[in-house]
Amino acid sequence: MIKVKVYVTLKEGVLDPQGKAIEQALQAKNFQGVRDMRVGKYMEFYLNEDEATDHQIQEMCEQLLANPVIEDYRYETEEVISV
Amino acid sequence: MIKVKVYVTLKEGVLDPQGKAIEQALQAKNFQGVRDMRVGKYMEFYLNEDEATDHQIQEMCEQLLANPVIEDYRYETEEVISV
Amino acid sequence: MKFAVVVFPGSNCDSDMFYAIQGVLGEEVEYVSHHSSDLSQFDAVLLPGGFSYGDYLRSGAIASVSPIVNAIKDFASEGKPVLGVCNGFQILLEAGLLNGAMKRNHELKFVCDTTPLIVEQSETIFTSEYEQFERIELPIAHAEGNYDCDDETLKDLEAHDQIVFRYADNPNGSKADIAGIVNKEGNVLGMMPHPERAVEEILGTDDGLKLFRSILVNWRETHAITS
Amino acid sequence: MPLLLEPSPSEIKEQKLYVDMGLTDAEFERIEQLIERTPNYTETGIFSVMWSEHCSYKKSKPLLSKFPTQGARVLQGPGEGAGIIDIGDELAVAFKIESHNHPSAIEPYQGAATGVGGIIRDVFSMGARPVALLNSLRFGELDHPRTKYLFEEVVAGIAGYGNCVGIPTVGGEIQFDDCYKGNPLVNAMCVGLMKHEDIQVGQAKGIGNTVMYIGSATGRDGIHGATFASEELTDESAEDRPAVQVGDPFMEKLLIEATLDIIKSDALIGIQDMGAAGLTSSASEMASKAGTGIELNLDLAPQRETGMTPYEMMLSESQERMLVVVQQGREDEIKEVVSQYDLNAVEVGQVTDDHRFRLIHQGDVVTDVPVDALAEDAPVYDLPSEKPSFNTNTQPLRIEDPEDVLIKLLQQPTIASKEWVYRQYDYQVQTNTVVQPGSDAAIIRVKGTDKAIAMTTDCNSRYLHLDPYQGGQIAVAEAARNIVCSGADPVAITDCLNFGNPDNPEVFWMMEQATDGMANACETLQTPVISGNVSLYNETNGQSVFPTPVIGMVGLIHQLDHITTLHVKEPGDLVYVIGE
Ligand SMILES: Nc1ncnc2c1ncn2[C@@H]1O[C@H](COP(=O)(O)OP(=O)(O)O)[C@@H](O)[C@H]1O
Repeated sequence: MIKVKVYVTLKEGVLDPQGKAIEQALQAKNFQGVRDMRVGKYMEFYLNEDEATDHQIQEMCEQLLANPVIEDYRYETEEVISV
Repeated sequence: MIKVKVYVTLKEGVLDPQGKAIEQALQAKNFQGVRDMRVGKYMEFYLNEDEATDHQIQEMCEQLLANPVIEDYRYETEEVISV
Repeated sequence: MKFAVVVFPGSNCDSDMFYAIQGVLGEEVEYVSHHSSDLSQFDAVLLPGGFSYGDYLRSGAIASVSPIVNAIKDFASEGKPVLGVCNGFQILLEAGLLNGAMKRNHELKFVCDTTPLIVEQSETIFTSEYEQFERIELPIAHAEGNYDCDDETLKDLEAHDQIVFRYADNPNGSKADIAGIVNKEGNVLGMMPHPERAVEEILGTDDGLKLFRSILVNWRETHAITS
Repeated sequence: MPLLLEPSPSEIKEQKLYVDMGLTDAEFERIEQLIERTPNYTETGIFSVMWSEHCSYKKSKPLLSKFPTQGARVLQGPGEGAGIIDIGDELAVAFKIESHNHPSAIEPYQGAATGVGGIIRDVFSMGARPVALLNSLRFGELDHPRTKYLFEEVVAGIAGYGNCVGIPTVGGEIQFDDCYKGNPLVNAMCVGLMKHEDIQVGQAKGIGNTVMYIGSATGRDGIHGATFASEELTDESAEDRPAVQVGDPFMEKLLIEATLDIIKSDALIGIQDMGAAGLTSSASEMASKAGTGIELNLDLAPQRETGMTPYEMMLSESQERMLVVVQQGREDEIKEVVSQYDLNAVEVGQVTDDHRFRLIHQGDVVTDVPVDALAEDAPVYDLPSEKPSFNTNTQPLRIEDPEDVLIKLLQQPTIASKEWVYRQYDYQVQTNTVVQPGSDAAIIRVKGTDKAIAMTTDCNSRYLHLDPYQGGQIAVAEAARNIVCSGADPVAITDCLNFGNPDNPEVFWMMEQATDGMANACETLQTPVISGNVSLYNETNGQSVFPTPVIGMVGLIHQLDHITTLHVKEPGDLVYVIGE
């Protein structure tokens, strides 16, 4: 089994209203130093060894997990014994 | 500057309708092997060195960034030269 | 009786709530800003629906850490009525005034409709004007109304008769069909359906009016005794 | 310094860099004459957006002038953010429809969401509280996966934005046809309610008055969106898009409340939202309309990103921004009101008497051109038109098994129930919706009166494809029937002219015919056109959409008990057919 972790973030320069609102809320709660908060998605799932090729994972990200018009993605894989 | 990365995931045992929907969508797109998809949040932000204590970051997570009733969180920090 | 309608940035059912109290129930009502920290002049506090802080992060999360929430906690601890509707319910959960959490609707879409509900508890200060197990219809409009809690909490809610409204036809995947719960003391009610949208026949249903009447009747009764 | 990297005026001219920005040789020459020199890079960019079809209507103006725009109830006709009609009791209704077709084709969720955001700003910047949203959508056939994706995301984007700002989405229409496959249409309409005394105009009057900026900071979003809207989509469009605009409905909600609060102040002189061509169009139009000039110091404008050039700032289409003109010396009053909504009002310039549009950046004058040259002097074209040569292949209809055909028709996505869509829209918020989606027209009551407003969007583009003149008439007539059936008097319309490339004489001929037909129907039904929008170049790889002039009509119900709903009421009731 391969565990895949995908991180999807907004492209640089794309407005992140969520990040801004959370940053301001933290600042108001006395965490004044917080800066440049950006919010993204984190996904994890499992694949069989033979399916976990870079090509396959990239296809998944580009077709569904990330929106290439406004988002970037990266991923990590990790072998796990069983689930 | 410290760059903080926070990962928020649903607790084990909490149903994840979004993960399930994405898993099914991937399966329908010919990625049949996908299993146990879980969707969470990924946040990154910057702090000054003196504010980036574990205590501070845990407080942020527990007070706002994660909902302890249904979510777990973990975080990483990383020193960066400047932003 | 004097009601407070708490306004958070992004609240959008605040004026509907205000109108239901002033225009239909005919009672006194005032808006209170999230900046405020004083609710002492009010007899009941209403947290309206909407998208406080855009519902960014999680519905109700950012609002639950604003200054007014401490005042709401104090107000509730005095046993006075607090009603959270929709986003107001989400805020009460995030603030820990009620147990559990909201997840996205099981279909992952916003749902707007008028839906049948069962009044599971007619012996609360919010529902005494309803019959026990009365079937009513109230509007719903939310994307995160899928109530969740662990099994222990659910048992506890049931054991203490805290489940006040259940969906007759679950629209969002909510655990045990829960549409509204009250705290153990019985003075803090959170519900996803919108009673304030159901106060006049012309809007399709006035089944929500009894909820506000209940608050009023109970307040009058206690104040007739004590004063 | 990024500025140094910008091409010089002579490079722009010699290498014809203006062509990529959408200007023709003749237009560039005309600009040189108007400003009496060769424009620099920023100026060329500014002219290119202001002279784009989207902002100048240079190719559609002659057609729009045929529409009747006057009427006993018209308080404000076309030309401002939205048109306004009188509904008595010192109350008025403002409304307008607008397209966001091309952005929605590239990024459907955000494209649709920001389309809704933009039309809402057009309405509340007139001083009206937005009370209803409608839309009109066109997609390809649903059996195509990309179409499904576009459809789901557009609906989600409309819902996401409208629900969050707390304006009920009460109606609309959807048509599926192959001709929209590559170029969906996303038109959004907003209706607002106001007191007569609150009517605002977008004018920069009073020399020395202060120009202030409210709302989101400016980023590099959607640079050149207006030009983009005035070009055909090609396969490369996805790549050559600069950063897409992302909507922030939470910010919009704060802006609505802040704006409706500052209009009560007599320190406020004028107000306009920053829509297409953002800061450029709002500032130059406000000054041009008032017969004044305007000077902006770009260093003062709130910026989300570092190192932005004047070109980028002026062409940015960052959302949720407003420009207001405030009486000199009373800026603090406005700031104070705005700060109650956790927003800032920032001084960015002033009204001048020299009829010029001047921009300062880091101490330099980076733009100095006559303001009318930008806002008024775009060329107007009389385009050639030619009746299409194609033979609309009509066949007599022969139905053998009516029951079977009926069932098949009812299964057509275009005809089937749209509940899947409107269930995602909060159509009840504000507690005025007395007739919900699913009827002929939606109805919003007016609290405090016995009146109500009926509204609908309609257009059957297949009729226009077959006969654009009659099709144009039919679109108006259908809207009027929907309004009448709900118990209302039709009062006025707004329209969104969605067509292909007007430089194609056959397309232009259809535009002429359709607008003639619409104008004729509007005259006959006495429903003047009080606002509207034009969206051209709706083609993909040379394939044009059907002519689709969407009509948004508003009607007045004088007494609540006149409201008529669509559903059958009692068994045994008789059924009549009225008309031919
Ligand atoms: N995009 C939409 N948004 C909101 N409501 C819609 C939309 N499309 C259709 N509806 C609603 O569904 C109902 C039926 O629409 P439609 O099939 O177009 O009927 P009609 O032929 O009467 O215009 C109308 O009440 C309309 O308001």
